[in-house]
Amino acid sequence: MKKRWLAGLLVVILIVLGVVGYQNRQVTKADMSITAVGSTALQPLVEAAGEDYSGTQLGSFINVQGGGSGTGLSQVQEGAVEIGNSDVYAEEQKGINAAKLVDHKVAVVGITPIVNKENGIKNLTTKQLIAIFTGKVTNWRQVGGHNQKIVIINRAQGSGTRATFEKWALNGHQSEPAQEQDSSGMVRQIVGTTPGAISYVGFSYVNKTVQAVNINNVAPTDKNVETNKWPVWSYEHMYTQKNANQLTRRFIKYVQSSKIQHTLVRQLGYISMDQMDVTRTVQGHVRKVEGSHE
Amino acid sequence: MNPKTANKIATGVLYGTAGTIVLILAALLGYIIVTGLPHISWHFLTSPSKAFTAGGGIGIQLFNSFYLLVLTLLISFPIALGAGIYLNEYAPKNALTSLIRTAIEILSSLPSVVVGLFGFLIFVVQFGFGFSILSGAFSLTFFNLPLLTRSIEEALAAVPETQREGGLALGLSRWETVIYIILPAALPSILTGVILSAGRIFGEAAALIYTAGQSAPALDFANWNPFDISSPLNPMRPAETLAVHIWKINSEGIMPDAKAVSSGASAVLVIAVLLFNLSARYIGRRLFKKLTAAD
Amino acid sequence: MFINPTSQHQHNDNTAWLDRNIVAPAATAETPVVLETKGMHVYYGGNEALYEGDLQFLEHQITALIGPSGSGKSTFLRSLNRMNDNVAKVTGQILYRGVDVNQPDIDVYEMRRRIGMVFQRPNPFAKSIYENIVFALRRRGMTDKKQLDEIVETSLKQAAIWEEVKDKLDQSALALSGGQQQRLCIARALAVKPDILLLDEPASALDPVSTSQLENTLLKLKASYTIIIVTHNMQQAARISDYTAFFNLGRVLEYDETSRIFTSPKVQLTNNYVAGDFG
Amino acid sequence: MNKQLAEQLRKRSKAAWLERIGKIVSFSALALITLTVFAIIIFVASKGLATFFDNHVNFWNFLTGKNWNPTITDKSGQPEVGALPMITGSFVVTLLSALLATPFAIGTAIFMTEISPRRGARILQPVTELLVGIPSVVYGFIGLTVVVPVIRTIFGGSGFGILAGTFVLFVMILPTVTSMSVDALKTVPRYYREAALALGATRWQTIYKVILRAATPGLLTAIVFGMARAFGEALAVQMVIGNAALMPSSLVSPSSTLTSVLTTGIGNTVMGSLDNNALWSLALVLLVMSLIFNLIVRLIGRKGAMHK
Repeated sequence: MKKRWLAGLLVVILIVLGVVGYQNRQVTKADMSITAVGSTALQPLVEAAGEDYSGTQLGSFINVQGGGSGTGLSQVQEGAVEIGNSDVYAEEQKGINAAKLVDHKVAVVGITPIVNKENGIKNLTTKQLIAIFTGKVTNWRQVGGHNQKIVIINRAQGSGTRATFEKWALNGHQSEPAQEQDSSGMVRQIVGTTPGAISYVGFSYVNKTVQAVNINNVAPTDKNVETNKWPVWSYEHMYTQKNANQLTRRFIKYVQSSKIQHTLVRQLGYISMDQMDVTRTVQGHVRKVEGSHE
Repeated sequence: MNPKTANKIATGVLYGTAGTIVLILAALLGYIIVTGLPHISWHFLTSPSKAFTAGGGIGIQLFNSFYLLVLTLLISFPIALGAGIYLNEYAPKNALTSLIRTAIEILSSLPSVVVGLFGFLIFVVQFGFGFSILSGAFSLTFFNLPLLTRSIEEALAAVPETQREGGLALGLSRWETVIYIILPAALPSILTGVILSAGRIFGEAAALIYTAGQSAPALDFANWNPFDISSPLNPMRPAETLAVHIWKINSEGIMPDAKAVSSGASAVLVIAVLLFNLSARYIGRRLFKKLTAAD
Repeated sequence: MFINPTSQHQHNDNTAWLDRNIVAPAATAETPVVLETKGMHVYYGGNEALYEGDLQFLEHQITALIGPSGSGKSTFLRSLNRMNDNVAKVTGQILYRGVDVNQPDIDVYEMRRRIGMVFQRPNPFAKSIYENIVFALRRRGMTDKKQLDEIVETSLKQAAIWEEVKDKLDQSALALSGGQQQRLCIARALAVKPDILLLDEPASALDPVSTSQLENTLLKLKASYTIIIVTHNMQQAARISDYTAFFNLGRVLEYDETSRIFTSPKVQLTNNYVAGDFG
Repeated sequence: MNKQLAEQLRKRSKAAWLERIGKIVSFSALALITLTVFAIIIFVASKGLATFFDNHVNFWNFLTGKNWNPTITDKSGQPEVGALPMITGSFVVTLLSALLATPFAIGTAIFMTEISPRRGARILQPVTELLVGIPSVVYGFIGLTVVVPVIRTIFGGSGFGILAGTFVLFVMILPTVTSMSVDALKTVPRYYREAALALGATRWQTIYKVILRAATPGLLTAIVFGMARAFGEALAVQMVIGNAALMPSSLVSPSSTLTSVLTTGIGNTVMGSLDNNALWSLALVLLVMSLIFNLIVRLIGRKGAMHK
């Protein structure tokens, strides 16, 4: 009868699924495949690099997922995944024991304030920026723009971009509670369409729908980040456990190699590690790199 | 007011509300399709997506969506069917049954991101399935079960009790009666329930972000060995679905044609759901006719 | 004259009095007792109980159960093949050819096959006419096509519907008229070769023509089956039954040969009822 | 006593065996669902309660506090985890969208059952089912590109806020409420209608005085169900409400709901940390609310049963 046949098929399929699942579970545990989880901002880069890598190293598989920096760090700490992608230093993330993890910086991202084009603003001083985000200034007229109410759009609490912006552009001041969005794309779209809006995104998200703002007359360019004249930038990190397996180590090395750094990293709008003239520690100490520039 | 006038006015208002709903839907559909249709092409439907350059398609995502849907239904339908049968046919009317019903209802109103995170911790991490279609399918099963169970239970309850008596009086067990008489009679409405839930599965994003993942590795459509990682059939590969793709493009997409891809993908999604719906009505009607009317 | 049924009930709350009016039919070797209830009580929910009395049913006879709405005759009938198992508690003995079937170790499915039932509303399955008849047989493992065809024909003939449907066996049963559907349901019940046929107001949803067709069918079936029928229709009971039991307020007030119930009942209430004074 | 017959009747038949198997199989399916449901509930509860037991947040402060900033501790050393803005936001959008959806849903349901069943079945039923099928991402997307700008031009401000959320939710719960209302109206026996019409009542009088009254419990259930849906909806609302953990000052000021804060924040926090636990506490609030909605539905059902 047809129904019995169907039921049989169903059971068979479920069994096959189970077997496949079990089989591949073994594979995952082996050195063949690793998983990187975390920052959605970093995901495209790691994904593209992973595809490249799998192309050259047949049989190895890099599984890249988003989920947020917090998820990435906590999962790599738990050992559930091999690599945790993060926009922030592990030290800055609550609940993470940074001493247990190894930091691999793979790129630098510059962050710039963006405003709606109708605001009539192209430059702000740090003081003005702080006044805006702490709610002391509420109309663009007060900082030299058009008569337009200021609409602040923040990234979500815990977002790396927000942490960087508050630390380096607002000199550590917290933004007052305001609208929050959990992604750069959304922020850009909202700023682009909402009169009076101000927010901040990574350089790669700036396009013609929004106006990037100079701070203290310094333009948000890669060049200025490289010399730290534009201080609002952060590293993109790939964290691993201390005793990472071979594939993990090789893959991270591959991402840090000049091949990826000079192609993918730049194509995706990041600043490559070797372009930087300075380094910065988690505490914020900036040091010049000797002779790093070619 | 004159009752006759009141009647006229009320009828007019009712026509108005009904018309408004139709209008809302027409506007919604029109908007989605008009903004999305220009971006849909054979190339768009079949080629893989691009991370940061223009011209990406949604081929893999589209396949993933369907595959995930099929797997989820394969897992959730038998369970929901069994539970629906038990609840409607066997469950005693007592406090425990109503507690279970309440619990299932509660699950259905939990935001899907919570279900997704639960699925992540259980399937992805605990069971070691990793970010995979299978993890996604199990999580969607959680998400799908309450509604599906409910709709099956309702479909069964709608079949008159006299049909059950007819079976029982012939010396058949309740189980046989349910399986061979009640179920076929309830099939059209069960089918509607399944298709509606299929639409929901197809459009679900939040529960999948942490389980089936947000990346769509290239697939080799010539490779049908389900054990191979690049095979489309492998249930252990990470699989971004169409809805997740739309979500991702809207949130972090840096490709220059993100907006176009997103509206195109939305249109495809809605058209797919539309097709589900229409086919469900068609099949349901056919089945109903076949089962009840004389030709 | 109208007698308040409630007061009657209270006045005569005494079994001995009742038993005098329940005349056990004369069983012979040709017409033995096939079904018999002893001390049967039905409990709904908590305390609400129906005392249904002790009745005997003879082989190849038609027994009619009559009485006003809510008198418990349907409940009694449905308890006989334990269709009430899920909704009510039935105590006492139900002896089917001497075997008490109201016992937990009895296989209700085999018992119900032998004691079939037809309901008030025609309830054909949403399948073809043919499938309606063979469905239960198939479920019991009969697969031989020839054998099935044969049974379909005999049962449809027995139920006097063969001529009407023989050319459209593969059509949906739901397309038949109400009367045809009900006869199909009888044919369906006959297909599993029952011993006893319980009918719960089978004609109440039918028009007069269908009703008389149905009655003729039952009279023919009497030759090979024992039939117990609940009916609201006095004329029907008088026309087709050999024995009649009169139910009121959950108990059997009188049981005797039909002719006696309708011409010279012992109980005044029975007289009132068959005369159409209440009910 | 007939021995052979007794034996035949006592033998366990295939039907009995099948019945037992069927009962076990279907029961295990239900048990499986129940188990997973309780697993999820316990999981959310344990995580959500950790805020109060492990992190020693005052429960009352959580419910009534107006500042949501788990990374910061206030003067008294307590972390700022006031969920009142989100709870308020959730309730306001839910109530408003239900308020808006109810007349439309019931009106349409009446149209479908009483006025034009044919058109109801042919046009409106597919329409409502299609509305269910549109993914919430798409709803959010349209809300963002259409509803928000419209609200901005009409009411000023940024356009994000409770009003935008209400409109999106209105469309999203409309089909649920409508189809359940249709079911409720269909259960009103036909003779009610016939009796009323036979007494000379107009169609509207019949609907208003008889059918709506008779179907009230069912209609209320439909509305509460719609509210439960609205309460738990995340993605679409999150895209249009603005996600500002502020007490809503007006319908067009950015605010937030439990789900929107939960969905936005959960990826950026670390499992087991206070920030994360606080978000799970929000999920727990959602769970409890959903329980309450359910109890309301049950209560209505019981009341309705009593009247019948």
